[in-house]
Amino acid sequence: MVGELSKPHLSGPHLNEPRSGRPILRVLGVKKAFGAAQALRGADLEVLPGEIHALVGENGAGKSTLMAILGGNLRPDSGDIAFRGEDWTPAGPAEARNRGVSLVHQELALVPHLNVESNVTLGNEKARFGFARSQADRVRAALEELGYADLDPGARVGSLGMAERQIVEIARALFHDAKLILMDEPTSSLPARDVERLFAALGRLKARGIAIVYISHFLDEVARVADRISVLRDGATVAAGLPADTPTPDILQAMVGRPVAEIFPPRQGNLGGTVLEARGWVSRPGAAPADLSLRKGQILGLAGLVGSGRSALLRSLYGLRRPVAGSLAIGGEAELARGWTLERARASGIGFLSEDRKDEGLALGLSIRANSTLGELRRFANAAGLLRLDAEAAAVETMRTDLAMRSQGIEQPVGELSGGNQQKVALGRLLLGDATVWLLDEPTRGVDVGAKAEIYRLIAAEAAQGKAVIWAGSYLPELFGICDSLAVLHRGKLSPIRPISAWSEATVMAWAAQGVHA
Amino acid sequence: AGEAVAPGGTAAKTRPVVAVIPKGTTHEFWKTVHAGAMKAGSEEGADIIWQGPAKEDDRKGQIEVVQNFTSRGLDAIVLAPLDETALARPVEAAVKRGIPVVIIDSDLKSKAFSSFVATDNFAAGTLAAQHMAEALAAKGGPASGRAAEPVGNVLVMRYLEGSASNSNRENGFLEGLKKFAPKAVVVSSNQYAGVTAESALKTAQNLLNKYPDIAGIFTPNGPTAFGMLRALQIAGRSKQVKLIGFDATEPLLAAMKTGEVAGLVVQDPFRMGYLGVKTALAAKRGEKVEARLDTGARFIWAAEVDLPDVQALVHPDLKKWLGN
Amino acid sequence: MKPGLRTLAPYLGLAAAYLLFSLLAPAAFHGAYNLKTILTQSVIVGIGALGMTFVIISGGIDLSVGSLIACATVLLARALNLGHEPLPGWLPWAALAAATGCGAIGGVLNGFITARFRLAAFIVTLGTMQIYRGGAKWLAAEQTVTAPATWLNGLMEVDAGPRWLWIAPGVWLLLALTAAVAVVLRYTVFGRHVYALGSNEAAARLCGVPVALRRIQIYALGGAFAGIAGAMQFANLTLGDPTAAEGMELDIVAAVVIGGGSLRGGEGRAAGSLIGALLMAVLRNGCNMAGIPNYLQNIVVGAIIIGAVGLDRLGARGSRA
Amino acid sequence: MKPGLRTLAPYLGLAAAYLLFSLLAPAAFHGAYNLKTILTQSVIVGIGALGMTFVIISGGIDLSVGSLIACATVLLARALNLGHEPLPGWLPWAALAAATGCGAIGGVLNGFITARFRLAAFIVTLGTMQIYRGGAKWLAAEQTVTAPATWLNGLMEVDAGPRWLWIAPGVWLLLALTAAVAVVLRYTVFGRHVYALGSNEAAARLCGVPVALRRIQIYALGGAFAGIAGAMQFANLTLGDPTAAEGMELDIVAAVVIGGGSLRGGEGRAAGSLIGALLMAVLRNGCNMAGIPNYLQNIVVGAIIIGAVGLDRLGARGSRA
Ligand SMILES: Nc1ncnc2c1ncn2[C@@H]1O[C@H](COP(=O)(O)OP(=O)(O)OP(=O)(O)O)[C@@H](O)[C@H]1O
Ligand SMILES: Nc1ncnc2c1ncn2[C@@H]1O[C@H](COP(=O)(O)OP(=O)(O)OP(=O)(O)O)[C@@H](O)[C@H]1O
Ligand SMILES: [Mg+2]
Ligand SMILES: [Mg+2]
Repeated sequence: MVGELSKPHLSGPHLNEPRSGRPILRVLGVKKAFGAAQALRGADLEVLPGEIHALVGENGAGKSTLMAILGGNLRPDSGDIAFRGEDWTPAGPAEARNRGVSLVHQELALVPHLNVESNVTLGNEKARFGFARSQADRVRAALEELGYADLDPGARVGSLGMAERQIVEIARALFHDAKLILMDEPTSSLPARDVERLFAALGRLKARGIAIVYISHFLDEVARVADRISVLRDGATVAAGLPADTPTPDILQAMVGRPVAEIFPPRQGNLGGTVLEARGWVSRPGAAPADLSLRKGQILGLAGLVGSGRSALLRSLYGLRRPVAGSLAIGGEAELARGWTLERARASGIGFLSEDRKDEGLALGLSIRANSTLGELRRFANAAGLLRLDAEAAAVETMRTDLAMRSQGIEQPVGELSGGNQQKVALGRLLLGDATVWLLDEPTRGVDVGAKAEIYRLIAAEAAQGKAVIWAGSYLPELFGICDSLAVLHRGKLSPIRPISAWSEATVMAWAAQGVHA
Repeated sequence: AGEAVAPGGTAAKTRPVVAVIPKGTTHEFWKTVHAGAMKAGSEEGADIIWQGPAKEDDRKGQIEVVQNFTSRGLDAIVLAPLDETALARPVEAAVKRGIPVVIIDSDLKSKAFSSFVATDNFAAGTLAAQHMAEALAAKGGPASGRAAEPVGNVLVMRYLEGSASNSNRENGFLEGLKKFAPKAVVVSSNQYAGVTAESALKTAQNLLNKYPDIAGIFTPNGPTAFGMLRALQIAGRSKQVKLIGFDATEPLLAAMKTGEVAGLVVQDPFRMGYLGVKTALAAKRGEKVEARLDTGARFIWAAEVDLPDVQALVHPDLKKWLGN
Repeated sequence: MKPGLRTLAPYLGLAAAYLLFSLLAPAAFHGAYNLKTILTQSVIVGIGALGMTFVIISGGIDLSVGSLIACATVLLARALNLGHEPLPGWLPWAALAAATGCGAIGGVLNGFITARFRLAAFIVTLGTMQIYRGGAKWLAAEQTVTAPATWLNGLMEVDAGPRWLWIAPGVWLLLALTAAVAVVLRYTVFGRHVYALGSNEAAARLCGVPVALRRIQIYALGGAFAGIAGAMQFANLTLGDPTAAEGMELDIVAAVVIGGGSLRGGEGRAAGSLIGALLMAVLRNGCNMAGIPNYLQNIVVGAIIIGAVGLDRLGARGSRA
Repeated sequence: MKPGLRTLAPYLGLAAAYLLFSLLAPAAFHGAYNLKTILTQSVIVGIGALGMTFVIISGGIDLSVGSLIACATVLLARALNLGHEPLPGWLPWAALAAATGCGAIGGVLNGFITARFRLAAFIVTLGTMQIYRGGAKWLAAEQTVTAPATWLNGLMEVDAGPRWLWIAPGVWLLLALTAAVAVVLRYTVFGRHVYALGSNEAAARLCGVPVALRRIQIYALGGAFAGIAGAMQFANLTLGDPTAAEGMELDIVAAVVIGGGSLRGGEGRAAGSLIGALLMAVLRNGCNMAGIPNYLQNIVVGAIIIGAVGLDRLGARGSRA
């Protein structure tokens, strides 16, 4: 339901307060093309000092491209940009930052081998005779300001978690005295608790009069933190500076260009026989033994905080990591955890979608075709072992149309697609395969609302045809909307599986946080 | 330096063109061969093309150079083969295409070539052994009257696995030593110095550290001898050990003057180049040529280095023939 | 990335080099006999480069090929020495198989260490390069190994075979192998896996590609091609040479890269690698023909290596900032 | 990754090799004089490796160092020949500066091509390796170049200097340079940028690190160190040799990697590279001392290269499974 999505699932104070004054940033009619692809065809944006301005739009609408232009990474083909009343044509990201505009990247721009302090000061070190002078105090001050006083400036960034890395990036902006911070999907890989801390940090920034452009696919978040909202569609601004309390359906309509009625497809609850049954399954050292069973046609949600072991559970079921103990029965045949390998899992009809699209999910340099059939090449090989390229192309083409993938044909390298479309390629791989059990790890990460609806519909349809699905996710409204049963992990301890109707957001959060029923 | 004279050109049609292919282009020995070849060329009115393998000491590279000149269709080829077997077929292919080939410096296992112009390496090695025996005797006993029995530890540092000319010298030396100095002890003869003077230096240093008591050392060519010389100098033992080297390179001659090199076996590279080209052109004209021409090897003691005939041998007038 | 220009670059480079030397070198340069000579001279590097193409597409590198080539020449010579005159007819074939097998075994070891301990291929094969070189010297008892004459010696003769053969048998072999590699890369499951491994190993593993096995197969294949190249080197030298092909690994890698292979993995073509090897043979031949001194040859070869790879960069500027 | 074990690995390897040869080789092996010899023999590779440390940490590689070393020896010899006897006192210094400068200029070219055209360092320096080798031959007129004797000749003598010097001046230089590199890497802005470039170049660029300039500086530094190594090479042989140090680039890279450098960039230590160079010198010396035949030396060196890098992998198993 639309209503469900717009209902804020996070508690806390509203940050929205009306702001006024002369705009700090004014963007007018910006255009940008990549070869034949017109990424921006007239983007406008007006940001006031001290406001949080949300920028929303479908995958591929051009949000990241616009940010890259503002941050000095790309140069626009045409259009006017003014920052603090002056023409804005930074020569590069360094100049942009020195003049007060900092970009917090969707793909974080951090140097894992160096420590926090070096990362924050990178490119702006203070030196005497070439020797770097410690600026730990200023770095610590910036971290404190963001509510992360506990983060050690001497810690190696490679050893930090996602949330802390995000904070390091923002601290870098603060360190450089930014007047405008551009944040590209800062929460897409953060768990709820860290989102809260981030919002608190945003509140502090705002109080200092710093303006923030905030990109997110979570409209409820947007409603909570943003003062105003602009909507991009197909590279053009279709709604500029809507007030924060614009009803969600209106925003959705602006984004998609048509009214979005139903997001979650109706689910009918006729389940088949058990296809997968795990007993005493310990996916990683220290986790409690878990019992798990999955039936034909079932979509089982898996909730939990970050590090609770959802990925570890799915990965061990898929044979990607060696489980510690337990036994697994698939189609009646029992296997001990020790001998469970990826090859067996695949042979038993298990398919897997990784949460890490870039590093593990897709081969970005290869074409859509090569990526989507990689797991099932034997299906397209003849007796002599040669590939039937025509049959393959036809299958991939069908899949592409089914998923409404935006690309220039099936030979385009996946790396050139927008995030959401990349996710569709990863899903398409499962569609082309013949797995009967799907293990999905955050399948809608970074996917826009319209595409999300597509994915919900698609997976529900597959389940209706007898697939069994485990869906690990962090976004509760989504789990409530799509799953018919749910289990929650707390530090490797799995709750009993219950029908979705037996859970509420409160009971889920309680188990996730404490490992007990409230 | 090693450059062609008027390649191609229409006017060159009448002048015969001879390719001279050394083993490498960066040693004085080969420069002297080049000079000899140029002298013969100017006497005969022929153009000389001087071209070595792209990588020094690379058999395949040298085969390709021979093939390329065969393909170009020259009047004659003078070749110092890097390998006695490997170069046989390319030479035969050249002869088959009507290009006479003269082999210089090192032998080739083939009957196709017209003549072999070189030092007898085994004999040269034996020559070195004979003088090593004298040096050891002089060292051990009274300098005058009947020489004392040649005794002491002798070291042979070899050059490179599979180099025929050098292993002939090494083996000639080892055989000769058995004959001339049966009491001398060869402490090591299984270590290879490698192609460069640098690798020879390292191996030599390590060997010297292992054997503190050595009376005589034989090394089979210029770079190897020089690496050994440097190692002796660095260890401060250059005056205690009788070093006998091979080939008259500048640094070795200089060390003879200071007495750090006891003696050298000197070949006559100038004559090799000269006779090589002369013979090749004679073969081209269809004249009968000798199958084997020995250019001779001479042993020079350190004290003899300034003699005029020695100077003429080791310092031929390169400038005159090579320019610059 | 503009696949068009990147694919064309090596062909353009080859054409340019050929034209250049047609002007510089004497007329004999573009005679049929010299063409055959150039083709013959590209066989060893070419066959090595075909094997290396698999390795480089899969994101690896194999510095040990030069040593494996040396091993193969020595083993082949040793094998031929096992028979007594008159040599049985199967012996040359067995020796050929031994050379290829020896390369393949060396490759298996490379692949095994790389895959099993997840070490950088550069460093593993830098190590095995020394080890195999030592092995070749040991096999050869630190000597070159002569062998009785067989038809193997004729494989690399510019025009030894019957008239209808037109070019050396080794050149035909090179062409056949190029076609085979092109087919394997494009039309087989294995070929797809090679590209997938090079583009994103983790993703390949996730899709059920048996990563370790494939790596071993890929290096084995690379080694087997080195073995065949070694057999050609033997035919060239007619002896087993433990110091053969020192430094040739770099020529071979250069041929693949000139031909469009990317050291980051995921890119490479069989035909490209062939062209790369040809380009280098043309350069060397042309320099000899034109009487260009050694030092200039070095400089020209170096410039071409950089130029061929740089060419396509000038076209496709500033991709994803 | 366990930094502890990775940092210790080269030291353990060195200790193990030393112990091994103390058993195998004659007593002379662990005498003071032989120790000094080993130290002296590690100077050239060691200095080259220090420069290479910058390059490898920054995610690059420089295959042209061997050729640059050759260039430097030749240029130094040529420079010394410019003076007339008695040589002016400043001439050796000027010659030294010329050698270093010549290396640095070669490095600048490497860095410029790599950074400007965004080409893989492997392929660029594979090309310049040929170009500089050609340059060295040209400078030397394809000859070794003798030079008048100066104090430079004493730099690599095991105990030529005054007694208080104890070891060869070249060894002191190596140690001083190691300390200097360690300080630069750890305490300077430049050092941080070197790590940043190798760890995540895109991030460094976004943060305003002048990436292209830094690359050029890094390769220039690598080249300058090669130039100094060339001067030491000259001191060793007392002549300029255009064929010097062929293949040494691989030894130098091996030293850095044995010492903890990662070819993926972001990792490497000055002291580690020094230890790597020492380890290789110990191996060579020990093998010679123990009378181990050449082929076994090759095999041992190869095994050690793989072993040193493999050691830490055995400790830190299965990261992301
Ligand atoms: N370097 C590039 N080359 C070619 N096309 C590009 C490039 N960068 C972006 N595009 C295209 O431009 C369009 C806009 O991409 P952009 O990344 O700005 O979308 P987005 O709104 O950030 O989407 P998402 O929500 O998925 O992150 C897409 O169609 C994308 O494929
Ligand atoms: N007890 C533990 N043993 C081993 N690894 C652990 C443990 N606790 C956390 N981790 C590590 O924490 C990280 C997150 O764990 P995992 O991916 O299983 O959690 P998740 O619930 O899926 O989190 P996410 O929301 O990021 O998907 C993993 O890298 C995991 O290896
Ligand atoms: Mg985006
Ligand atoms: Mg997870």
